[in-house]
Amino acid sequence: MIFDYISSFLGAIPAAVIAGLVPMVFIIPFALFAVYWERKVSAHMQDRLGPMRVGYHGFLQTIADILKLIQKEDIVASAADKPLFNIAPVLTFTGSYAAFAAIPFSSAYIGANIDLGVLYIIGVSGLVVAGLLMAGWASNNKYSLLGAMRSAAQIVSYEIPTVIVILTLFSMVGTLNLYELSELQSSNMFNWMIFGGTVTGWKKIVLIPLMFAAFLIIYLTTLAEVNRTPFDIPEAESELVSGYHTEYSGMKFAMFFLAEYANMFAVSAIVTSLFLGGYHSPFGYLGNTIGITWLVPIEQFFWFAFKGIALVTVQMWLRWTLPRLRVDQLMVVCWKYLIPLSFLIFLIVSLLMVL
Amino acid sequence: MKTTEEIFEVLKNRYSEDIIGITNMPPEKIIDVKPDAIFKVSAFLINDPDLDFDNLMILSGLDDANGTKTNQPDGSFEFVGGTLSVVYHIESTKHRHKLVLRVSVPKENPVTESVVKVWACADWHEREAYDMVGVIFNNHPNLIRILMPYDWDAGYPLRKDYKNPEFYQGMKVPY
Amino acid sequence: MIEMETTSTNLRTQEMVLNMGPQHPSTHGVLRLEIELDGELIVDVRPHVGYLHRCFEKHCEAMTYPQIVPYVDRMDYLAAMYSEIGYAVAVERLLGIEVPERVEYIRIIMGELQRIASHLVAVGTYGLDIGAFTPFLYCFRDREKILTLFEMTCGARLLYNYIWPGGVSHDLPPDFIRMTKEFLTEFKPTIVELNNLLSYNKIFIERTANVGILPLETAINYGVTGPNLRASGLKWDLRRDDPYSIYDRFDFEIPVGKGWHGTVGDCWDRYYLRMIEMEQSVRILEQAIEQIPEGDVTSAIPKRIKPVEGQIYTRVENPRGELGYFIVSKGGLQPHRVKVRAPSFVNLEILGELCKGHLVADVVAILGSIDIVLGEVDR
Amino acid sequence: MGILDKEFSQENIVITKFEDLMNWSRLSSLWQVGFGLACCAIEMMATSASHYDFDRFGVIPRPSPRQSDLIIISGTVTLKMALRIKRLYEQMPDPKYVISMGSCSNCGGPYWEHGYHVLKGVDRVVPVDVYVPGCPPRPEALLEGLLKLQEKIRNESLVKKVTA
Repeated sequence: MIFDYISSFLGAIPAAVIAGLVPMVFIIPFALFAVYWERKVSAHMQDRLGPMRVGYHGFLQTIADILKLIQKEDIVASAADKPLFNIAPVLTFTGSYAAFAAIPFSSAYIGANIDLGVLYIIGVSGLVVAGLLMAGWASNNKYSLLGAMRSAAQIVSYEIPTVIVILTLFSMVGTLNLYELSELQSSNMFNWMIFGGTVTGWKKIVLIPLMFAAFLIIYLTTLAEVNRTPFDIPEAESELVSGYHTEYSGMKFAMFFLAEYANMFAVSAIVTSLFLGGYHSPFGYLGNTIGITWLVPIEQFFWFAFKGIALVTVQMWLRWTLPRLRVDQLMVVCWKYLIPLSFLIFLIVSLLMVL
Repeated sequence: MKTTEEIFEVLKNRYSEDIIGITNMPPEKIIDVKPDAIFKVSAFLINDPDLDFDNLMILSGLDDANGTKTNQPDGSFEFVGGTLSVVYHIESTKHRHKLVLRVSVPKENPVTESVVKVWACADWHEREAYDMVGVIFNNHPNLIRILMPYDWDAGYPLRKDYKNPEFYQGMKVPY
Repeated sequence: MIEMETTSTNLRTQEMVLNMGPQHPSTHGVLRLEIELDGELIVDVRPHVGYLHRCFEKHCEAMTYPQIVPYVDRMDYLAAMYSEIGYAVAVERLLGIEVPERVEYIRIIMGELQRIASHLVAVGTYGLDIGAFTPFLYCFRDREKILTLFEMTCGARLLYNYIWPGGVSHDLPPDFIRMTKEFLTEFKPTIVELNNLLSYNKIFIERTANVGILPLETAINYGVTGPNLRASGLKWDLRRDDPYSIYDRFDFEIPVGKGWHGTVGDCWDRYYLRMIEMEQSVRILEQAIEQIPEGDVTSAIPKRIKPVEGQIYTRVENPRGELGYFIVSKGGLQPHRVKVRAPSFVNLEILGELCKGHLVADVVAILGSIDIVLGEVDR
Repeated sequence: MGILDKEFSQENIVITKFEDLMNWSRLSSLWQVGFGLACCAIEMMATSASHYDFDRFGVIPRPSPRQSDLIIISGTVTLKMALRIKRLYEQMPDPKYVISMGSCSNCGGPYWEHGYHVLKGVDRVVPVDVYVPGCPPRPEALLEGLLKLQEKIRNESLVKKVTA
């Protein structure tokens, strides 16, 4: 989309660079805001105030944090595997950043409108696992190693139910293109996939509970993929100090940190596009009503960001409420409950579609 | 429920040679036991159904400071001879009676028997007694220092004539 | 517990030694654990203590009896009032003196308030170990109210030097009874809130039930006391079984572990017992502030404490278990020897036994449920 | 210290403004090592908890020393622990700050005379920026210590001070 538009008068390579930088404009402020938001949300849940002294109500807190992290000494332990140690945070950040390429922020902007958009995002997120494993191994620290092993096992297992749920949707709509998927859920709230999509009649009534279950499953599994509580065992603070990034300091740690928050938004964005109507408004658009058509994509972007941030807030809410699971219980949840359940939903939905 | 005197009679009848006597330390009464007999006496105390001393409340090592005091030129002093004691406070959670045993060993050769096999909680107490006053417990599974650093070589701090070293690993110890 | 695969026994593997602490977020201070791991399964846990050894017993030999009280505070800093009660009772029994009625009541009020404060920290940090951060802050918020009560009584928040052998340093402030009543009415709903937030949380139960089971025989043989022993099923509370002060006048229950969500003596039992004990403490407090008589509080404090030659071992029920003082007097102004039976010191010994065969994550769950205070372990 | 540490011989307006920004970011985001020693650690926890709320000043506990800027020595430092504290301090990346909280870590506190196993002052092993007196210091005192530290950081300079 944007790439085609720019390359028409600038040529392919500059267009690629510019199109690649655009998500950065969104991600960096979002990550900064999310860290601040998390601290505020948690503080208000805990009868505290959270950051107050840095800027108005601590609004500049995360900017100070990042500026400070830039100044910090960059320690590489002498026993660490230096090349891997240095690549790991970059790889992790790349993985979560690349996922943004296929996310439709609004009908006018999608980085790369590829036909296998969902699969691409799931695939490229796999880079994060490689990054975490490299970080854990290269740190030469037992806590990091345990954390990395746990996160690899966790992410690999939890991708299975995610993909099965996506397959369910595929069997319903027949496309994996996120843009088309979003367009299918347009016009009103009851066309959202969580309410059974554009299917009509008795099938829709049967589909609604199934789709709700599928939505919950994919929300849980994506929660596990970004290592948030109650699935935050790879960086379980009370057991493994801080897991795979125990040995990282300064800017490299900041990259892990940013990647984590970017990832939180990425998975929320996927869930939004798949189930919650993507960038579509639940009510209709102001731009259409008053006849200013260029306002519509902006409204759409607003709705997309709103839905994404709402889901991120729920993730935070869960984090500050729930204890964490143990590593074997985590696997039990995945293999004994989520995978059979998602298969069952897949089967029923496929049968319904054949009927 | 038995008094110390009754238990003393029972023990005296069974281990006549190894029980030295009753000492009165008001408000407590202590039964003195020979060092090499403490293990079998305590094994009897826990196994006998009428006594059933299943709980070791506390095991303390103490320096009796009853040797001859010799003053050193630098103002410190030293005890030559004398004894170290180990005091066992035990009770029965079933019969609700208590007993105090004491073992005294000479300071030159402070060796006694371990009771870890009788009361498992004696493990750390005995390590502490070894660490603090330097009583050696035979048959203890792992008799090493517990509170002080493992490489502490300046002696046993709770002995009355303990002298603190000037430096430990390059850090000045006195104020 | 996870059973090892039979195939893995045939393979030659090497155990990994993981060193946890002295600086670690969930060792509750400066405890060092040497954990031998086979994958994530624990083969052995060896606790190393002594990182906070502050030479309490040596100080006792150089101080007079009243001078020791501040050092007693610093031993179990989460239950300083209770350490003082234990020491005061020991010295009074050694001297054979009686204390006025009002002093006994003040001591019980302070002791039970301290028990609630200490259990709140235990429960809160336990939630923190399991990964729930918010209950910890709720607990500290309520603990702050108790600290306010202590502060208006004796001016200190944490280490009080309030209960002296023979009495207390000065009388209660005028508003104290009213504010305690207010606190108790405020506090009762908080227990329900905490239960709903943490105790009955499914994940929390999954993490703690059937983990770290402590059988009763092992518990007694290892000398485990306090809530840990009661969770294993023995109704043993020194407030009732070896009475001191005036606990026999109050009507309260001694809860024991029932295996609510698993086996008797698992981590959840140990945790939940503390919740019930807080309710019982509230009950004692309600009776005590109703009955407290008027009177003098300093009349029985001896001018000079110089016991005759003798020795005594006295014990009280600290929030963590049996806190005992063994005092040997040779007739001087200073004790010849003071040895403390610290409940945490004895309770910590069981850790290696409990952890075998569990996962790394369970070490923190078990350690947190034992509830140790390192100041008391190392003294 | 990090980039541009004492690299310039003279101040100028750009450097001063830049310096202010850098100092501001350092003082606003002091992440502490989640590390407690003794009685004072409980007061430190109380300071982080709801009533006093360290987070207002941007102080959050980090479990790993690699990611923290501030270590609060909260309690009695024993000889056995001193070597570990030194190690911990060395593991922290520059710029790093130390608050010594409580009498024990300032000078040995009540254990100064007979404490055969107590280090009389943590400044014998690590450099200390701010001493907070008290046994234990109240949370307000610790907050005051933090403000003092912020004041100290605010006056730090990138410029090499040449003594005449």
